[in-house]
Amino acid sequence: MAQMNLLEAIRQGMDEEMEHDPRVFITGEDVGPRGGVFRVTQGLFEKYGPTRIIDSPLAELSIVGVGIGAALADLRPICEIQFADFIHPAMNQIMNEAARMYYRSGGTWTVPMVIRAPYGGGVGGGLYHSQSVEAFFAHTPGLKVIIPSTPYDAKGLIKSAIRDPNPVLFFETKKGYRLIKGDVPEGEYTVPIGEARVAREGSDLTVYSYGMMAHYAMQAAERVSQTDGIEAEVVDLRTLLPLDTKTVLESFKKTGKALIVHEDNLTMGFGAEIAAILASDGFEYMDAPIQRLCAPDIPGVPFSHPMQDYFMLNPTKIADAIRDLAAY
Amino acid sequence: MAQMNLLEAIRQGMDEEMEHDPRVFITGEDVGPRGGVFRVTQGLFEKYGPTRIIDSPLAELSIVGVGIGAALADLRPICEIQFADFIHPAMNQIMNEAARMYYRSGGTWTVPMVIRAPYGGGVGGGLYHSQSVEAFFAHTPGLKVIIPSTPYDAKGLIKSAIRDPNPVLFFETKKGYRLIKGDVPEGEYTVPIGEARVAREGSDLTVYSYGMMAHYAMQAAERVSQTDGIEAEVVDLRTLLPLDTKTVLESFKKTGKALIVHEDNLTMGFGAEIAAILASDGFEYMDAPIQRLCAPDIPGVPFSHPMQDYFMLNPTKIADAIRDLAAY
Amino acid sequence: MAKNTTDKVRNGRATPTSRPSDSLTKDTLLEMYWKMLLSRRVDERAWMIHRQGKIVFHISAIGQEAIQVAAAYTIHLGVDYIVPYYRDLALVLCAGVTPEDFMISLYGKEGELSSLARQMPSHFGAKPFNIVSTSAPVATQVVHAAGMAFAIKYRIQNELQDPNDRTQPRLAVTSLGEGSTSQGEWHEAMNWAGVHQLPFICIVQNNHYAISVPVDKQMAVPNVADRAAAYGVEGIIVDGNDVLACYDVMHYAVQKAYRGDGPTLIEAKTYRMTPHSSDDDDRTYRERSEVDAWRDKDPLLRLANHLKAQGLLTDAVIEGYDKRARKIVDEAQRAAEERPYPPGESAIAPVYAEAN
Amino acid sequence: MAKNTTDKVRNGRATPTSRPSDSLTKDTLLEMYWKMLLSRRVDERAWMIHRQGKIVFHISAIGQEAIQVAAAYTIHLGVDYIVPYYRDLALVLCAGVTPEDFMISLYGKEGELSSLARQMPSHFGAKPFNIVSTSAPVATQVVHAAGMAFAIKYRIQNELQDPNDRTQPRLAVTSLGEGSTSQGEWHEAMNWAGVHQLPFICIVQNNHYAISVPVDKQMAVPNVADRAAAYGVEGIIVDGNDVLACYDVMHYAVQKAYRGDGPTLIEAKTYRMTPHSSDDDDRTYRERSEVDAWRDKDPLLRLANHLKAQGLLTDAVIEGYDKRARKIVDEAQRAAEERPYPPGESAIAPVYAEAN
Ligand SMILES: Cc1ncc(C[n+]2csc(CCOP(=O)(O)OP(=O)(O)O)c2C)c(N)n1
Ligand SMILES: Cc1ncc(C[n+]2csc(CCOP(=O)(O)OP(=O)(O)O)c2C)c(N)n1
Ligand SMILES: [Mg+2]
Ligand SMILES: [Mg+2]
Repeated sequence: MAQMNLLEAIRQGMDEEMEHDPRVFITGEDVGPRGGVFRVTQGLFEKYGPTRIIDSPLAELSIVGVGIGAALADLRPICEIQFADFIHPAMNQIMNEAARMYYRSGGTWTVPMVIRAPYGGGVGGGLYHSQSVEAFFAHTPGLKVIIPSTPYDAKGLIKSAIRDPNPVLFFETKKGYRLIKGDVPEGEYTVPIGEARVAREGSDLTVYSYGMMAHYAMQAAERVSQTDGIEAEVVDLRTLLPLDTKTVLESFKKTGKALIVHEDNLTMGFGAEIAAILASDGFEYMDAPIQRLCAPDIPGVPFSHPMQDYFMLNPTKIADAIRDLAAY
Repeated sequence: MAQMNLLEAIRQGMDEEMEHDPRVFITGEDVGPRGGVFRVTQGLFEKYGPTRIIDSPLAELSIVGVGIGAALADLRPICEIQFADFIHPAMNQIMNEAARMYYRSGGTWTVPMVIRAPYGGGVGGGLYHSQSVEAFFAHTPGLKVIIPSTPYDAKGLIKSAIRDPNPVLFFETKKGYRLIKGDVPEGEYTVPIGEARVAREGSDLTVYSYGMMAHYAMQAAERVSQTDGIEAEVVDLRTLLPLDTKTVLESFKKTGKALIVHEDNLTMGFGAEIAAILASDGFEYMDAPIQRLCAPDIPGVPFSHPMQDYFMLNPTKIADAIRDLAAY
Repeated sequence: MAKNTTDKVRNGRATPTSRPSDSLTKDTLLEMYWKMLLSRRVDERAWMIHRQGKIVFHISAIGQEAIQVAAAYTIHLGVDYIVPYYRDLALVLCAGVTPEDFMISLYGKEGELSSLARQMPSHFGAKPFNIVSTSAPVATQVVHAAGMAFAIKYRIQNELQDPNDRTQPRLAVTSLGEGSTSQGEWHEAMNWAGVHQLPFICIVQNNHYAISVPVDKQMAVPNVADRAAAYGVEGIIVDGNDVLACYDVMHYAVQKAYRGDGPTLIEAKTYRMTPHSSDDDDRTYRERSEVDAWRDKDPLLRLANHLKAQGLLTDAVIEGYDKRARKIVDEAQRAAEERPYPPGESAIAPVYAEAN
Repeated sequence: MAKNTTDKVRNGRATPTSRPSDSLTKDTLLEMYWKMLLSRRVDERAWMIHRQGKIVFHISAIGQEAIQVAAAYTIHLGVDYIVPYYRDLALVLCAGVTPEDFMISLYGKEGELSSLARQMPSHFGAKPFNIVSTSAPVATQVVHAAGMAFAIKYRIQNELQDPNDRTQPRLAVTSLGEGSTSQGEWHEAMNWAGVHQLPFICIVQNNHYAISVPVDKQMAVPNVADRAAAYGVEGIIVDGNDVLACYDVMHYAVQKAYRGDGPTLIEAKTYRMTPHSSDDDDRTYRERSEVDAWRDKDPLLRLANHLKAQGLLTDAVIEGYDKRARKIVDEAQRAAEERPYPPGESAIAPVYAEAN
């Protein structure tokens, strides 16, 4: 098995799907000769040429809207949004069109497309190169929302996303692109959409997370295990929509305590939904207040690094929150 | 005191503010001679003329974006989006620009504007004339989000919104425009933004709601009081962002049981945030699972009336949920 | 690099000397007339049953049938992609939707063709005829049409489709109102069509109003076609109430698309002879005299007069057509009325497609 | 109704016989040269300290200073609304931002002018000079500029402002790159400017690339100015590396706006002499020969040569300027470096303005 980073795993997954299905193509800003600003598509232009790796105009709504049209016409577009922060111009196409097409056409027209975007902070990107936008899409029935936290899952999930007959939002932690490394099998395998992963077993409490924060949550869990003997279960949600409520609840039944961690801001972040589900369906198992450890409710990650550090979560902050909750 | 409907109350509030401040103007599609497709601006064109009541091009992002520019230049725009369903093209301007301007400019540039939009179902509008979109904006720090449920509040809150130095989303239940009537004092008064209202006192449980559903919740509460002797407290949130967590929690401390009702779909609807707050800060008062009674997670209100009726909440469904929760 | 064709904007007919419409047979001409008439009668009935309180909403194609029927008679129906807007009743009726289908959508009855009655009427769509499902936010469909045209070019370039295979879609045609060209969506779609020189036809049905807003509050140019040059797209203006002129320009644009010679914008100048929809009252924003003046230019009347002048049509034949139309519409209405509503629970249908 | 001015597109100078720039005094010309030079030196230093690992990000104006300085010298600085984009370093330095302010933003130090160091560098903004806060999503600012221009017209029409009061803003000027005109935002902003004939100037700095994407993948027309006609806006092309030609067209557009004669789009053809930003490697997408060829057209050199030819500038004076610039930049850098970072907690600042 090859060791690779998150970015390479995503690239390999796309590459395999492009080899296997000539209908799969990639469009977006600078995805061609430039290989994407993060180099996720590097080498694909050389391999597949300008008819399948298409530099788009600087225009997100049409990157997505053209992708929808192509998907309606039975292609399999992968649309790259350069930063999640720039997905907003495409929200009309994503929410009103892609998400609603299947239901509104009585199940006749489908939109098999993937929209990829790097998300998240901690890279000096300030308010507009650090956003987490998953919550908006997780509120939109008809979409699927995926955020992988390991190279293995990233490759397996991007492949599932490309094959899925529905519009899939695929958010990639840019901070983790090169930082997160792991084993990735050569060749064909997929990871199913809609299944959370118990990344670490534990009995004292459950940490729910995804993306970069799931990675940090694992580090924090290991740390408190060593320092305090607290055994935190870590659930990596992987898919936010549709959510794997079964795994979410099963873990809670076991631990009775929940810490939900995301780098998106608190209010109406995805943690709210997890908390709401636990507070209704997990009521009888609740041993402590449901805790959310999230970014503050300010309009973005500040640029200057002390403020950025203050804003961002990290393994230490998560470990502290685990200790507090364990002590409840 | 005059009896008027919700629509007239909003119009009167805008009219008074326009009289009192020459910087206030209205723009949007068909707001001029046509008086708006719902007639909310009827008569204002005749009174203030084409320099203050401005028919815009059919283009929501620029209705909002031009409004932002005008607000930056110290005017007080009221931007009408014809249906909340059509606000999506403007999401980039609202979320990335209006919401973030104050913080990103170190508190120097302000965006004193109001974006009004009719929302909600039950009027035969199908998927695209029935949407509830408040959850998206409630996740966006820097915005204020208001949904009044009575004519009194509507007038008082639209006036506060126009005077507020921040961007305010003001959602109006189109179903309630003419249906909801109430007393409205002549002349000057305001209702503060950020304060929920205990619409009905009760001790058995709390119903949290807003807009049309708050109106229905009141009817349901009266009904179960008469039929079952259940005394439900009804909290009309009025402002979703910033949320009046104090009032939300105080009621819960009293009743220990919460039913959250909105016509937006369940997953990641605003009810999730209320539930999450109760499940953390209200943990020790919890006497029952936190209940959410919301629309199903499908991409919109279906057109055909049996399906619409099935989809929509009403006082009967709310009353049933109240009984179930009271019996827990 | 695309050509800038502002100066080529055509008024009326594409090729004044020999016109494609010259070779239309009598049968075809009468069929086109029949389609326009049928659409009109279906549409009028919708207004009537709305007034009777039997349905809650109708939005009309009356006055705009000519360009729609012309489009239908120039493309490969059922094969080429059609991405319509809410006024395209005549177009979709040509493409395979039946009056009964439409009536069922007005009543929101079970099994409704476009959406199983989930959508409001006139949100057209029919997968079997390659008519894409329509939403309400204006201009979004133009981007889809660009994407579908892109898919055609993609398949040809990547050798997934033979460019001359007539069983495959060879163009995407879409329409929208002039007001909707103010949307950023339209700009971006046109730009893609231009940059990639796609087999794409954008029909702008310029009826001079966006609900109440007249075109001069919408844009600072006299013609939408003037905007096409900004995208390297050819823009053509046509009298949208002259079905033969419409046929000529559509024929030109379609053949051009089939040849791989790029996109066309066709601005059909026309008029909405009814209020915007059954919810509208157009007396608040337009003079009756203006409406009356346009009544004289009614495309249906005009074609009738033309065909009569050519000796191809008589009042007796028209009467026969009207009778036939009435029968069809009566039956359609009856069938729709007799049909059950979908059960309430059917609202809860799959939101996601299953992999197959 | 606005005029359609495709045919009026100007190449180079607005009025070939008598040029506004002819009446620029020696002092002003030297000042303009100085501003371009200072911006260049500040910019070069930014690249240097980035290479030294002292800062994490820089995005450059190098090569594009001419149109920016021309804009600054034709509008009423500090009063008219400036709605810049991230390459407008030379413009904002003219408008009141100091090299030290900019250096502080590069380092993200306490009290940073535009955002208190919350935003990345080059996200300009300065309320005291009426420079609007810049975000990153491209083209959004063009809509704001249209709104600010609309506010001017509104105040005049509603008698809240005397049109001749020079203490009040009389126009809004904005800029963006050519690639950003692909956005729907730009379309809608231009349309408002056209429909309302606003005192609005949109400067398109066409440097031929949007990061790696060349202009012919961005649009199917050779000039962005060709797109202006679609909005009833006058479009003017100018050699963006010739500061005097830029001055002429800007002067024309500004005076026109002041007179209430409507909006102008100015396309300044120029070149980005550096990679897109410090994160970019432009060798993946453009030939070195192309970059080198544009180096000969460097606007700073060109102005120097022109002024020397006119006998207004000598190498000695240039050397003096350079020395002065170096000192200013050194001091700015030192001041920025010595300044503390904002405390982490200052991230948590008010999100809402208080009523006053
Ligand atoms: C994005 C969006 N905004 C607003 C509306 C409401 N609306 C429906 S039709 C219409 C006017 C459309 O005018 P035009 O494009 O000229 O088409 P016409 O109806 O005249 O054929 C408006 C404003 C909408 N459907 N979508
Ligand atoms: C909406 C949006 N999408 C993508 C980006 C990322 N991005 C930043 S600059 C840029 C290229 C801009 O090109 P152009 O408009 O020509 O301006 P230039 O940088 O060449 O001056 C891109 C794609 C962005 N900032 N905003
Ligand atoms: Mg129209
Ligand atoms: Mg550029």
